[in-house]
Amino acid sequence: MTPAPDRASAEAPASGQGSPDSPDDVLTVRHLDVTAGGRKLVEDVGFTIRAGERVGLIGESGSGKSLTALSLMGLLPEGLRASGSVRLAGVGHDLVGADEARMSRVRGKEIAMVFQEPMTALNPTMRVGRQIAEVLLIHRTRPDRASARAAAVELLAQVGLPDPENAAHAYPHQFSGGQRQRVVLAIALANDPALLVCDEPTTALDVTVQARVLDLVVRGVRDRGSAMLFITHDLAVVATVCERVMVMYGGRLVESGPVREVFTRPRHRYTQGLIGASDLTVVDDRGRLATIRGSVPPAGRFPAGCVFGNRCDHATDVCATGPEWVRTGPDSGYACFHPVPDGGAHATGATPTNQEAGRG
Amino acid sequence: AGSLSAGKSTGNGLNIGLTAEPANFDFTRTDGAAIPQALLDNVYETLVKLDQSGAIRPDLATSWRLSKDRRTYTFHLVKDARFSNGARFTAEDAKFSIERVGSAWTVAQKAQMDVVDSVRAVSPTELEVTLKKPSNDWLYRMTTRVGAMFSRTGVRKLATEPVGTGPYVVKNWNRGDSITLVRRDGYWGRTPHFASVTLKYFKDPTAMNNALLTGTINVIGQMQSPESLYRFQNNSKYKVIEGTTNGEVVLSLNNGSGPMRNPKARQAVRYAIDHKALMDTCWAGRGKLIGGMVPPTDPWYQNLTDLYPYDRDKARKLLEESGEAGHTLRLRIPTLPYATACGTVVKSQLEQAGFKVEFDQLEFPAAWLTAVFKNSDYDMSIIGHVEPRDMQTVFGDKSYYTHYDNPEFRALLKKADQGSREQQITSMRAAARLLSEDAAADWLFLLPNLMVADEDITGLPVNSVSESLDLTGLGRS
Amino acid sequence: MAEQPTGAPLGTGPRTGPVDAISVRDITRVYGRPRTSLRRPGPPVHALRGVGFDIPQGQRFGIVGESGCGKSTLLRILAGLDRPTSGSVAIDGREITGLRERQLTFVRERLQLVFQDPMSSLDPRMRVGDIVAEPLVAQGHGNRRERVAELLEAVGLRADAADRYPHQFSGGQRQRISIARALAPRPKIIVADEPVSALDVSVRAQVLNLIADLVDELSLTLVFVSHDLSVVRHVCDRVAVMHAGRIVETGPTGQVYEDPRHSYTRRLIAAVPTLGRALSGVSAADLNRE
Amino acid sequence: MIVRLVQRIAILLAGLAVSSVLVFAFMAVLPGDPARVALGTSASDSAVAQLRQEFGLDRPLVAQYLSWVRGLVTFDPGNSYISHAPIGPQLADRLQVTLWLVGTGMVIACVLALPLGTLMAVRHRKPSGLLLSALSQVGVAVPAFLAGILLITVFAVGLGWLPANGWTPPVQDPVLFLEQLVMPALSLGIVQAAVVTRYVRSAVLDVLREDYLRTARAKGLRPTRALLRHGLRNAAVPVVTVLALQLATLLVGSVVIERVFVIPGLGSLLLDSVANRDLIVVQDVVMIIAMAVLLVNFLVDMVYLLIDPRLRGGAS
Amino acid sequence: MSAPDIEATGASAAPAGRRRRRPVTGSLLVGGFIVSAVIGMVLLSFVWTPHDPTLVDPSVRLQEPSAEYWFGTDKFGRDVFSQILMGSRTTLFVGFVAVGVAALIGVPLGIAAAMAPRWLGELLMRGNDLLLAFPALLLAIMFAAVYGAGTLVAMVAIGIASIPHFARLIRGGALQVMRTEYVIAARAAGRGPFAIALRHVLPNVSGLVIVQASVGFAIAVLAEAALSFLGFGTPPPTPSWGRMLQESQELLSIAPRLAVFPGVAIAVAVLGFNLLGDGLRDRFDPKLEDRR
Ligand SMILES: Nc1ncnc2c1ncn2[C@@H]1O[C@H](COP(=O)(O)OP(=O)(O)OP(=O)(O)O)[C@@H](O)[C@H]1O
Ligand SMILES: Nc1ncnc2c1ncn2[C@@H]1O[C@H](COP(=O)(O)OP(=O)(O)OP(=O)(O)O)[C@@H](O)[C@H]1O
Ligand SMILES: [Mg+2]
Ligand SMILES: [Mg+2]
Repeated sequence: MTPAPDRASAEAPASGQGSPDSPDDVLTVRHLDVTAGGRKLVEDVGFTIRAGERVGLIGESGSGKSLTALSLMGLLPEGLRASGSVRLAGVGHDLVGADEARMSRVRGKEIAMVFQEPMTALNPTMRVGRQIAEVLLIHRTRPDRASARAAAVELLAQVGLPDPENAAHAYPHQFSGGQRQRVVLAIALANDPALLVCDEPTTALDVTVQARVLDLVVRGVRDRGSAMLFITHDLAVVATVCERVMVMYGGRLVESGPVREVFTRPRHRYTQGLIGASDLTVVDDRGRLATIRGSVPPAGRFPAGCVFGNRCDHATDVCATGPEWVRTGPDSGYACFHPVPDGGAHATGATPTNQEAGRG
Repeated sequence: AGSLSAGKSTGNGLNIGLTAEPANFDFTRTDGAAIPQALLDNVYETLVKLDQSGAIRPDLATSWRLSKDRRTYTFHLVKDARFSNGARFTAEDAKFSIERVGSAWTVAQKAQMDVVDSVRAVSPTELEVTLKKPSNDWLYRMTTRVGAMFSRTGVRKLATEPVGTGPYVVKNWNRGDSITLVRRDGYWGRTPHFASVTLKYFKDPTAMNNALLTGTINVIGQMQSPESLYRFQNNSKYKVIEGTTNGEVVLSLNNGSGPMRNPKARQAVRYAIDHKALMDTCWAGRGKLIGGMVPPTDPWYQNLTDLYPYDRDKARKLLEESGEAGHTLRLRIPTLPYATACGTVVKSQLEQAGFKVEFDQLEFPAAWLTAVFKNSDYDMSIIGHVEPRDMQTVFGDKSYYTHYDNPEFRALLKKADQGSREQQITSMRAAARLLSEDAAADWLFLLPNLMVADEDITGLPVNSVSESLDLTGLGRS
Repeated sequence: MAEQPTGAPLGTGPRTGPVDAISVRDITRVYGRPRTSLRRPGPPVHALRGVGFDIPQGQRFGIVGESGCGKSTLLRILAGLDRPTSGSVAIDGREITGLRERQLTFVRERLQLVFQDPMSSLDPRMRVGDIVAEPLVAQGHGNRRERVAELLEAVGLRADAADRYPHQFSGGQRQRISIARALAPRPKIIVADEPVSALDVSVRAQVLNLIADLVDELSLTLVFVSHDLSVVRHVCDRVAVMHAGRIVETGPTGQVYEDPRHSYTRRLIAAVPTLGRALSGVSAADLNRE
Repeated sequence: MIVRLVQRIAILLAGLAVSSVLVFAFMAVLPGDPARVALGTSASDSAVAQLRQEFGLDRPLVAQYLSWVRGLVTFDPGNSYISHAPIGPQLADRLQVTLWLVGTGMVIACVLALPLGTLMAVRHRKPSGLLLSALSQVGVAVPAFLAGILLITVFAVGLGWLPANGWTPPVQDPVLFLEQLVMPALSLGIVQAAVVTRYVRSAVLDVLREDYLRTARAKGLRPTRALLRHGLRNAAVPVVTVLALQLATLLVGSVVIERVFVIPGLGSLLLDSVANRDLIVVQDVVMIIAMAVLLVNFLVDMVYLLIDPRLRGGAS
Repeated sequence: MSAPDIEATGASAAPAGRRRRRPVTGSLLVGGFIVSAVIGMVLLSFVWTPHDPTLVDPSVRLQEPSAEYWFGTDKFGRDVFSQILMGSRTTLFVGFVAVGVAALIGVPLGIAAAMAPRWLGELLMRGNDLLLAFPALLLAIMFAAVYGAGTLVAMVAIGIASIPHFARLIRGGALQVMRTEYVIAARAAGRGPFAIALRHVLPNVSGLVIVQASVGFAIAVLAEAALSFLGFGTPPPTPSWGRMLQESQELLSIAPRLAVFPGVAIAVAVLGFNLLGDGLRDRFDPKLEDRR
């Protein structure tokens, strides 16, 4: 983890959207909104990822993780619109609102993505070797077909497919799910991207296969010095893979910080509930697991103000207004009026002035 | 409308549009009007032939003589006629042809030769035919298909390779589309104008009109959609010919069973129909109202339309009296343009006179022949009887589908056949009147001979009196 | 696999009751495959190869294993929805293999299923009330409305949920409906196929609590299938580990978890990421290391 | 792959066998005695009986069936009851005509439909896509014969650019052949294009929603290129299916166009033969159509194998 | 009226794109409107037509449109507007018969083929595919030859020819339904195959049935027009749009309106059913479609 310069600044109105770009920042996201019609599905998300850093994004289903990832790629489904700013180091323009021509030069080269469903992410009618070689040829990182092919075989070997020569000749349906996910990973890593986005790459896989794929992902980005945004709903996975974690709920970032800090001393009540519910070893005296009451509302039905307000045991009237982002460290912070008390290491609660600014 | 050179037969060719395509070329074993229409007079010739006025004229026979007892005909034949297979035409061939009708033919018309007792080739050019009894009709029938002259060596493949003495031979048959006839060398008679004639067949009347309008054909042989004549009538590029035919459109009634056995009910039908209006609506007013089974081109024609003038009230009353008002009449119509159109009007008019009519359509020919013709499973139908002089056929035999059974009528026909010419004419008149009075059927109208042709085509017959479309007289001015 | 003989029942603990709730003897299940070569018939799939175990009344029995190892096939056979190629199954001491559909009514009354996918396990065109009442209707029980209301209440839903359609409920609520349906005919055995795998953690905890409560209250026998060892560990007394159609290890949950004897079990347990281990520095590479 | 081929051939042969029995059985119950129709109105019963014997209609049905099948298999279906001409060459001629017509129509349809359908899918939310969509909807709703009548009225009768109807074999007069082919082929083609366009559109729309297309774009392919390189081949399966079905329908469906344009094709042969009760010809035409359809289905199955590697391995 | 936590999980609690009801689309609206209009015409024709549509009146033949005769008269002096109204009956009748035959046989066949053992299902579908070898028009012509030309006969033939399309589609959908866990649950609950077919499979493929039915309607209307054109359709004097079109041909250049009215009526009706089908397809889950 690279030491971060001081990010506290008045121009960070919410969600800890940090300071101006530092030379180390690979990705800077500010005030990212995703809207469908009039509904905000993702609201005011901001974060930075530094070179070589592995950042996790967790949250329950429907919290907006995938939409966040897709807006980085400029691949939002039809009917959804992103606004705000997404800047990638070495790319001269904002990724939000860039036209297809510009985005296509960035995708697959500077920023690559591994999708959740390995069974459908590959073209069923094209040999996998060609599918890998294609990404090299598109960005002209290999001069000709032959060398691209050779590179493809090399990549297949790197992601640990046995007999890469023959594998390059096979069609996707001839592979198992884990093997396919490795092919997808090979495509994503082919051009040594500055940023790799993984959207639940192992959710559909068995644990042993998951372990293998996670290992490959981590090694792949580490070898290339790439940064990674890793999306999952599995807290254990993110703790295993990432250094830093951001917690998302109802389309907003509710907490972020180093993995150890967030998972051992969560501040946001939602993070706390999530950790409690996922720990199956801890039960109360009646043998019951800790739960968060209620369930995730559908998009657009989150309460105004604090999105977690309707499920939070600590909610009060003040939670009907949007909580201010509270910075607790260079990379950490939360948005909650009633955070979990934390040995007083950081200031709790938000000042009234911050609240004013937050509503701007 | 522009015309294309493409379809226009250049030089000495002619394209004629017709409706019904022959099923094959063998009219000795295959029924229907289409084969003689194409072949008779063009490919096959007869000893004698009808002219436009209906008179019998020489053809392969230069002259003939009838014996005193009116039973023996002696024909003198042309000398230099040859068949298209090269064989010379002699009296032996004529004898062969006449005798073959009885032995090899299967179609209904073969009965017309039953009256022949014996045939003798006196010399190569002289033929003697002896009848069992005197018959006026026989010589007339010799002008039709049964009189066609075949080669003794050319009857093996009649269905596909006709051999005759006529000026044309069949060059090509593009089934489903056209038959091409070409003029042959060495024809004994006058050489026809057109070196080749293509008979093109159209199921759809509109398509035929379009073909003429765009120059694909030069002549519409039978106009099936008189309503569209306006497209040609005021156009100097086309000539329209309108005459009469032998085709009586008959509203046939089942005299044998069902409500139409009742003469009053039949009369009611005849009164109920407004023939003028009917012809106006369904055949654009073209045609002729005749009121009987005899077309104007026959010597014993008389106008019988005033026997049953249109009178709806009278029809209603007669229907009441007949006691058949409660019955539903099954009007079974073949799928033919004129029949469908007339059926629509007939149904409407009959219903207005208080009849109950159930209309249904039978596919022509197969279904109609089976249901109506063979099984007599009908009360009324509409069909054009296009054979020449067919009163005897249609009404002279009680087992025929009309099931008209009147001894008096049959006696008159017999008298006509055997008597002198005057007797023939008076008896036929009497028979036709009797038939009409009896309301054995209703005669809707006589199909017109409607032809449309390029303006420069000459020699088109005004009236269609024979079974053939005689191409020999056609020319171009 | 060499470490465990196959075919023999693996349950070795003392029997708790006179009759086992479920007793499985050496079942195999072979699926035919379409042929791909002219000479040889298609390769058969051996989904189960000699599986056997006994589940005493009241036990919570877990089955873990990876995708395709035959768990669902096994459950279908237990429920009398599929027939083993060989071997036998007895429910409450009554043999069910070889019985006709009509003779299986006692299985239908005694054993019910809960499924993984809260989306596809409820007919979208049926009202919740009808869904829950379906086993009652099929088995000809009366007094349905009251029973449905009672059941809905038991799984923590309001009685008026009966008039709504499944799509109007969240995943966790749907899983509750599924459980209510399973409980309708008052079964003694509940067989659950990955009932919480598709749920978010927060909801998962709610549903697991519910299942645990109901099993206790109604003293049910529970067969619980999952690919997630920690869930099984939380829910079950005993666990069987399946691999490639065989049971490779079985024993009390804690013991199997703490002291796995079969190499596959060890690999499986090692590969599971947990928050605790991760925070103590276990990396992805470590998970992958056998 | 081989297994699949053998399977398909077996299915094809079984299909042909069953269809031949069906066709024959159907013909056997057709009312209207061919001999009577041939002999016409008042032929004597003995003449009819004699002709029946000549046609072999008095033999047991099984014998008739077998000799018919033998004729088909040896490509010598014998002579027609009615025209007495050999049926084989006639069928060949008619089939050729219909294949020209239907083939050209299909080509026109594909040339129009493939790009238009793709465009409609890509722009399915833009006005241009909606407009095309609406046009294709209207196109589907117009009966082909109406299109034909309109074309004739305008281009033949009105402007005189093309012959109104008729048919000339290409060897006889290639120019006239083309002139006469244009309008009927267009009438079939345009209406078919409308139908096919809709299927292309929905196939491409389906493909556009596929994950692998998103992967392709994530690689850096522009949307159009991604669709061309990864989408079209996958969209081809449903489109090929529909083309095959349409081809089958058109073999008979073109009978209406044949009527409008006076073209001696297979369809009009069928109509004529039904009307004449030329049973053996009817039987043969129906069988040829059934064979053509089964054959096309067989070929389509083979095309699937080419398009989709997943199908090659037997089961997946 | 209900618990808040249930209320809160409204219609779109389902994951996006899975079983979300889509909004009413333009096609659905327009298609629905046109189809209702056709039905309205049929109902109207039972109580009122301006004139007797089969009454031949030579005195008013070929009248131009007027207050008396809104669409003019044909060559028999029959009122064209009345015929169009009455003709809508044929159109609807045609659709009902064809779709009815196809659905009544095709749907149970498809469901049976999906629920039967694999080999039997395959056999049923092979037999079903064989029907494809006899295209609609071919069957109609053959049926007309046997049973005589008539609307009913023709449409039964069209219906039979449409069976394979129904059966295939429904089987695809039913196979998917059979794979769902609620079917397994129903079996475990003790439901017999018949009850499952009726209570689970049929309701869940009903969307497909409705879509296919509306498309089948359109096909039937077009087929009736084509058959009428060939003379195998509705026999006169029963008014039918197809036959009106055919009859109008000879007068095409002096009375084009005789072709325009029925032509437009056919096109609009077909359009309506197609649009309705499209709209319904959008509303029902399109992914249920079987891809061979
Ligand atoms: N195309 C779309 N149109 C409308 N709403 C959408 C669309 N895609 C997603 N949503 C909604 O946006 C919200 C966030 O979706 P997103 O896919 O980002 O969630 P997620 O956190 O990735 O969840 P999961 O863990 O299930 O993948 C969800 O409530 C979803 O219903
Ligand atoms: N109907 C079937 N026909 C052929 N093979 C089948 C069938 N059902 C299951 N199989 C095969 O049997 C094996 C076991 O399948 P099963 O569904 O029991 O696995 P599982 O352990 O439940 O997997 P998962 O966790 O993915 O549900 C698999 O290899 C599967 O492919
Ligand atoms: Mg997601
Ligand atoms: Mg399973």
